[in-house]
Amino acid sequence: MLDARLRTDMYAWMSLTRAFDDQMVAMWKSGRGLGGTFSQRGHEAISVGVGMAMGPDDVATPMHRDLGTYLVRGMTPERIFGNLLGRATGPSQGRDANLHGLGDLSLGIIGFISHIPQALPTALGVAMTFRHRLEPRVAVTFIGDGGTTAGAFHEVLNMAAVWAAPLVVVVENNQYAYSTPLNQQMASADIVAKAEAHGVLGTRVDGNDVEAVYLAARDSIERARAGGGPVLIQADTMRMLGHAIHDGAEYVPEGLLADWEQRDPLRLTRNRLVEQRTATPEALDSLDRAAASRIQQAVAAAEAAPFPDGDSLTDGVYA
Amino acid sequence: MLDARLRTDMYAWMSLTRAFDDQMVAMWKSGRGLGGTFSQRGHEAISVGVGMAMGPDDVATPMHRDLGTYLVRGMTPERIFGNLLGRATGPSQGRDANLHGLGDLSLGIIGFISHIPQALPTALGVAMTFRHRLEPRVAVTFIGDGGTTAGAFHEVLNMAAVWAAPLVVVVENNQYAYSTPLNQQMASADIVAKAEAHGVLGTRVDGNDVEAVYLAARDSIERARAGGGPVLIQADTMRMLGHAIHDGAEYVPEGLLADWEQRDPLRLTRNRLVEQRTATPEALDSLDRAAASRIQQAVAAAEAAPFPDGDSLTDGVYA
Amino acid sequence: MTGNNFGFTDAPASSGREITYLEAIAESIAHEMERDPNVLVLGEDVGGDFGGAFKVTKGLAARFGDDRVLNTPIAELSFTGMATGMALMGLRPIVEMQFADFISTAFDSIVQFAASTHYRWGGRVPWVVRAPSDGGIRSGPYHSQNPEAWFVHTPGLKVVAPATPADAKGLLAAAVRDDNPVIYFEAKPLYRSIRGHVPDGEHVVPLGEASIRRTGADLTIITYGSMVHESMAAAGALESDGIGATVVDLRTLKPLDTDTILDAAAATGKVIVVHAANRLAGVGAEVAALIAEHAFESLDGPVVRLGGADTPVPFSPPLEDAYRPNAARIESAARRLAEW
Amino acid sequence: MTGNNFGFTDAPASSGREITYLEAIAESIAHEMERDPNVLVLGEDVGGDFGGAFKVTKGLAARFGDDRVLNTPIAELSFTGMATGMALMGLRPIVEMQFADFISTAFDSIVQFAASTHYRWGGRVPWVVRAPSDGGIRSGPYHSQNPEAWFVHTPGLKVVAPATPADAKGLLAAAVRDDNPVIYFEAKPLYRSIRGHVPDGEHVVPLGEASIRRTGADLTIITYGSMVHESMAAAGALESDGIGATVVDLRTLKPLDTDTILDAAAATGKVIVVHAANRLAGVGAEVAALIAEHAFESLDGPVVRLGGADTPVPFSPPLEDAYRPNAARIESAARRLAEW
Ligand SMILES: Cc1ncc(C[n+]2csc(CCOP(=O)(O)OP(=O)(O)O)c2C)c(N)n1
Ligand SMILES: Cc1ncc(C[n+]2csc(CCOP(=O)(O)OP(=O)(O)O)c2C)c(N)n1
Ligand SMILES: [Mg+2]
Ligand SMILES: [Mg+2]
Repeated sequence: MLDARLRTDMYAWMSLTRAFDDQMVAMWKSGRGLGGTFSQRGHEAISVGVGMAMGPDDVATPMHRDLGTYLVRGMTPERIFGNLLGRATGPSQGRDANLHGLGDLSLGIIGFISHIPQALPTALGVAMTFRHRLEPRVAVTFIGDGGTTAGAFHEVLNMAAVWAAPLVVVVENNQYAYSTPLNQQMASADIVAKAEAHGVLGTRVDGNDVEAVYLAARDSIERARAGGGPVLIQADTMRMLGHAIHDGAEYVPEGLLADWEQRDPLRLTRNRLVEQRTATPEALDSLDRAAASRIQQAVAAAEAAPFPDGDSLTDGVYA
Repeated sequence: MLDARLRTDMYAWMSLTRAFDDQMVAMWKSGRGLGGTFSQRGHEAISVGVGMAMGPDDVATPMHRDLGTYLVRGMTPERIFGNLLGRATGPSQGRDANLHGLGDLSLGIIGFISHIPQALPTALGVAMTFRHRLEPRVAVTFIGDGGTTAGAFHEVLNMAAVWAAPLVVVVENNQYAYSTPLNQQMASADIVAKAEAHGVLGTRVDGNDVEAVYLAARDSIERARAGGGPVLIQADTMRMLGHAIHDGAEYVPEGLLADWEQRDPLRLTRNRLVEQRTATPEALDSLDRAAASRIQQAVAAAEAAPFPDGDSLTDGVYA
Repeated sequence: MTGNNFGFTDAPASSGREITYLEAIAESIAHEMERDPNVLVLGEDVGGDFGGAFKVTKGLAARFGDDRVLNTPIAELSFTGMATGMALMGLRPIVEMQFADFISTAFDSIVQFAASTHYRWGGRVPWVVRAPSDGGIRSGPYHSQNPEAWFVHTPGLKVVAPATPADAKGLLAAAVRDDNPVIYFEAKPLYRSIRGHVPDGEHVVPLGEASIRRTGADLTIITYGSMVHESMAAAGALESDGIGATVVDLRTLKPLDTDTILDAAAATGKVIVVHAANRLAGVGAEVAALIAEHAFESLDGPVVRLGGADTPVPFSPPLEDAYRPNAARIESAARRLAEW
Repeated sequence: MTGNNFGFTDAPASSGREITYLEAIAESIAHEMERDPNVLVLGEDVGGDFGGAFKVTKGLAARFGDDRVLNTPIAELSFTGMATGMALMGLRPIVEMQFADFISTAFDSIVQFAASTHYRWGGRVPWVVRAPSDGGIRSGPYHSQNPEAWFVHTPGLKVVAPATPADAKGLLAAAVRDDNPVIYFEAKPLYRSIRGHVPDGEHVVPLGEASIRRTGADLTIITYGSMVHESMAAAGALESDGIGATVVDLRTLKPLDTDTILDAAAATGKVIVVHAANRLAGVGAEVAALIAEHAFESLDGPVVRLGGADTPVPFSPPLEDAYRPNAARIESAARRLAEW
């Protein structure tokens, strides 16, 4: 069994991710936001589990539901809220929107690009750089079920296999791409088989079980690090709120949500930690409270932060 | 066993294809050509076998090594040489080059587009039109081994599977994409497995055996026609000359070519027809002579045909 | 026209109802689907009860069947190519890009294949790609783009960009009926902010004809899309100071209505070209260059261009506001030019 | 300079050897790889003994190892995106498009990601995409394109188009060393037809600086790439009739050297802009529009543009010859303008 401290940490990061999301959703619903944003609910175990399995020198290209990965890798909630609110203090300095453009190479994070799935080729390039330099580092990239129907997903798996690139691809299968259910996206939801057809090792994991995700990610990353070539992890979960903040997701059957709600990643982890006496409910409650207050503090700081100056419009187009 | 007449016809079309190719290669090597062109040697069994398996109302999107398909579907050698030589009498009227732009919808042929593998989405659209109109017709598309590493190959297989489109995809695996051997293109050359991972039925066939190709194509087309959904046929062969006319293909090991030469599609068919007493060597020789003179006649006509007028430059940009 | 209304109408008030720009698009699609069984709609999330990211296609699946309102996977390159195959077979697909920004994903299939097919061998490609474009609504670099210049430069395409509900309806009808690939740029900021009189039933605005939205003797503002409204506002403000401005709404960007452009330029001798897209090598450069070559003798001042900055479209309000032309900037450029 | 030689040199004859345009590119790549271990080459068929469709990279794999000369599968979108990932990590990839025509396949990865990354969050993308472009050699619509305008319009990119061997070497060196994504358009028709003096060893031509190839008092021809040579030939012919022409070779198309453009326009008051790419909404439109706005007062005649027709590049000789500007057409346009 994994170290107790590590397991409690996983809960703590998930709690912070959830607290961020709850706060963000509430703010945006009440008009305190700017533009749109994407709820993270349902993806906490994946983004935190993978984020924690990565080494400090590994590099991630997270997607729009990987808030946990940003947080685990050290991007502060202040900065992320700063980005969401268009402030000069966000990693994009107000230039990019919501969870896009949260790049910070000093944290090993490449900012998200909207065009699906452009993050994958980028991650392959990162991995190939490590291979080229003989550095024991791994690139970890994230993609939705919807992203796997875009051609670049296959182009990248194929090239990664040819070159045995140290690349781990995490597929966050949350049953929907916007309003489109899995069965309208693909005839076969066995994405592991698609990876294997390219010669990429594939493994499937319960995306709501943070420990399972962590273990799958850790093993995959270590394999890639050791020169074993690329791995794809299919992590199944459910997108619990709409596609984006404006989306009521009326197209999702209520029963489906109710079923998945039973398997909420935070609840699952909490129950397990308590059952296995790794943590008391009180200790976990106190983590939740700490997370909530951390987020309050971040929002306050972000809301107090300045907007960028219009005069800076053309700065930074070129390096 | 297939009808004797049909089997002899296959030889005849392959012989015509070979005669065309020999003539074309000789002309271009001696400076009697215009621009570049692509040798067909090694692909005769595939292009002819598939072409003959198609029904009159089916539609093909051939690639640059499918001369046999054009011929079988009724595009005259005069017109094709006209295209190659930039004459007003080619299907593109001198606008498109070599084997590009040989489109004629009255023959069920969509002109080739260079950008790999753009023919596939087009063929999917053709297939979806047939499905939409409940017409018992099939779209047949062709792609090289190299084309399978481009993302659209997968996008199309995936969508074709979702919609059970009446689409047959013929993969002409000739071991090379230009100078790049198969093992530098992909870690797994089992393209059937890639199709199956998308939920597309796949089958593999000896691409130098015209009867085997014909049977695989016939069965696949009938299955698709009957509403059984898309099928991929992997036909293995060898590109016997260079990638294009200017390419000496020094990068291909000589032994490899010598091995495949033993399995030359025309020789294979001739030997079989003679062994099985379906045709005499003399009868086949006379087919070869007829093919050669047919091609001579076509070249003469094409060389006598006019170039387009420069004043027509901007005609036909819009329908 | 009410709402963000600058006092101009497309259609006599008697001939239709006041509806939004978005409603006009939706109505036109439905009308074309009703009229011609070959017309169908495809794209991400367009089907079912959902009806697309902006709900433009809402209700169509129930009305015309799932077979004519096809939800696609995320694969712009291939589903646009699929539309080309359908069009070659005689269907008339209307393809929705979820945002115009994603049209670059389908680029090959548009600029290389659809655009060139008729020239290369005579195949007709009667499709329409609908591209919800433009910014000003805090959507950031990936949901605010105006990429029309890429397509105007590409031989074989047609490009339209309606500014009013009536044109939105009429240009879409013309685009669907045209036998060539047409890219139809919708201005997202106008979707619900603009209402206008739109004729009931059949309404077709021919491709290739600009519209003169108002006339004035002192200078000409040539524009399209959302900037038509900013230009009209600017023209109104100028008028109160005695500066008369003609406003030309290009409506079709390819083929350009060069006659109207050159006549309007010659009539006033002073021209401002405005669009929301990046000014640098934008469509306005072509318009300005046309004038500089073919109306040179009539020019009484420099041909001024206003457009987006040469940056990605930024998200934060102070940046996006600095990025984008608006009525005030058009007005001040016009005052400077008028004094020339 | 010999071969297709119009009597101008880049470098003093003493300072180098005469080599072809293609050799100059190859030499520059090797020089940069020698100088900086972060420079590597990737693309279809670039590796091994083969060395690419045009043999530009021939010999590099043997010299620098397969690890620095990477053969890719046919997947422009993703291998260009891969280059962006590499560049973000500090490598300096040089990506070869087999033909410039296929750059549209990589479009998303260039215009959406590589181009915007620095602006969006500060990541540096120091790559070069080499794009063998241009026609006139009977290669048809898919192997003759000049797609530079798409990229000049896109914020965040740099675009260069050398016309001479010395510039081919020097601009490639500058492009590799630049911290931004640079698209380097090679003119295929110049590969082996043009020879010129090229400095040995280190030779860098700064990005953003046009070159005045000759001066004359009567008119200015602004051009780039293969059309520099046609323009020089035209200028030579004009001179024998007493018409003096300045020829400006832009060299860098983004960022444009506006000072040189405007100064040259102002000096002669008459300007012709020429390129092989489709004239409509091409780079020449931007140049003409710049002049019409910022050099208006100096103009003594219309700003004339010559460029490709608004058609795909046709294959057959009579059509391609009608499509393409050449020295004779430049000369006759210049005569008309001179008489204005
Ligand atoms: C190329 C492209 N097309 C369309 C979109 C618009 N879009 C944004 S997210 C999304 C759905 C993505 O689904 P999935 O990959 O399953 O991720 P999820 O949102 O479910 O986490 C779409 C269609 C896009 N970002 N990129
Ligand atoms: C998108 C794209 N990139 C590059 C090319 C240039 N090209 C033409 S054919 C070819 C090799 C194709 O290999 P394959 O698909 O195996 O077909 P083959 O020529 O072997 O029959 C290449 C790289 C192209 N046509 N399209
Ligand atoms: Mg999803
Ligand atoms: Mg091949």
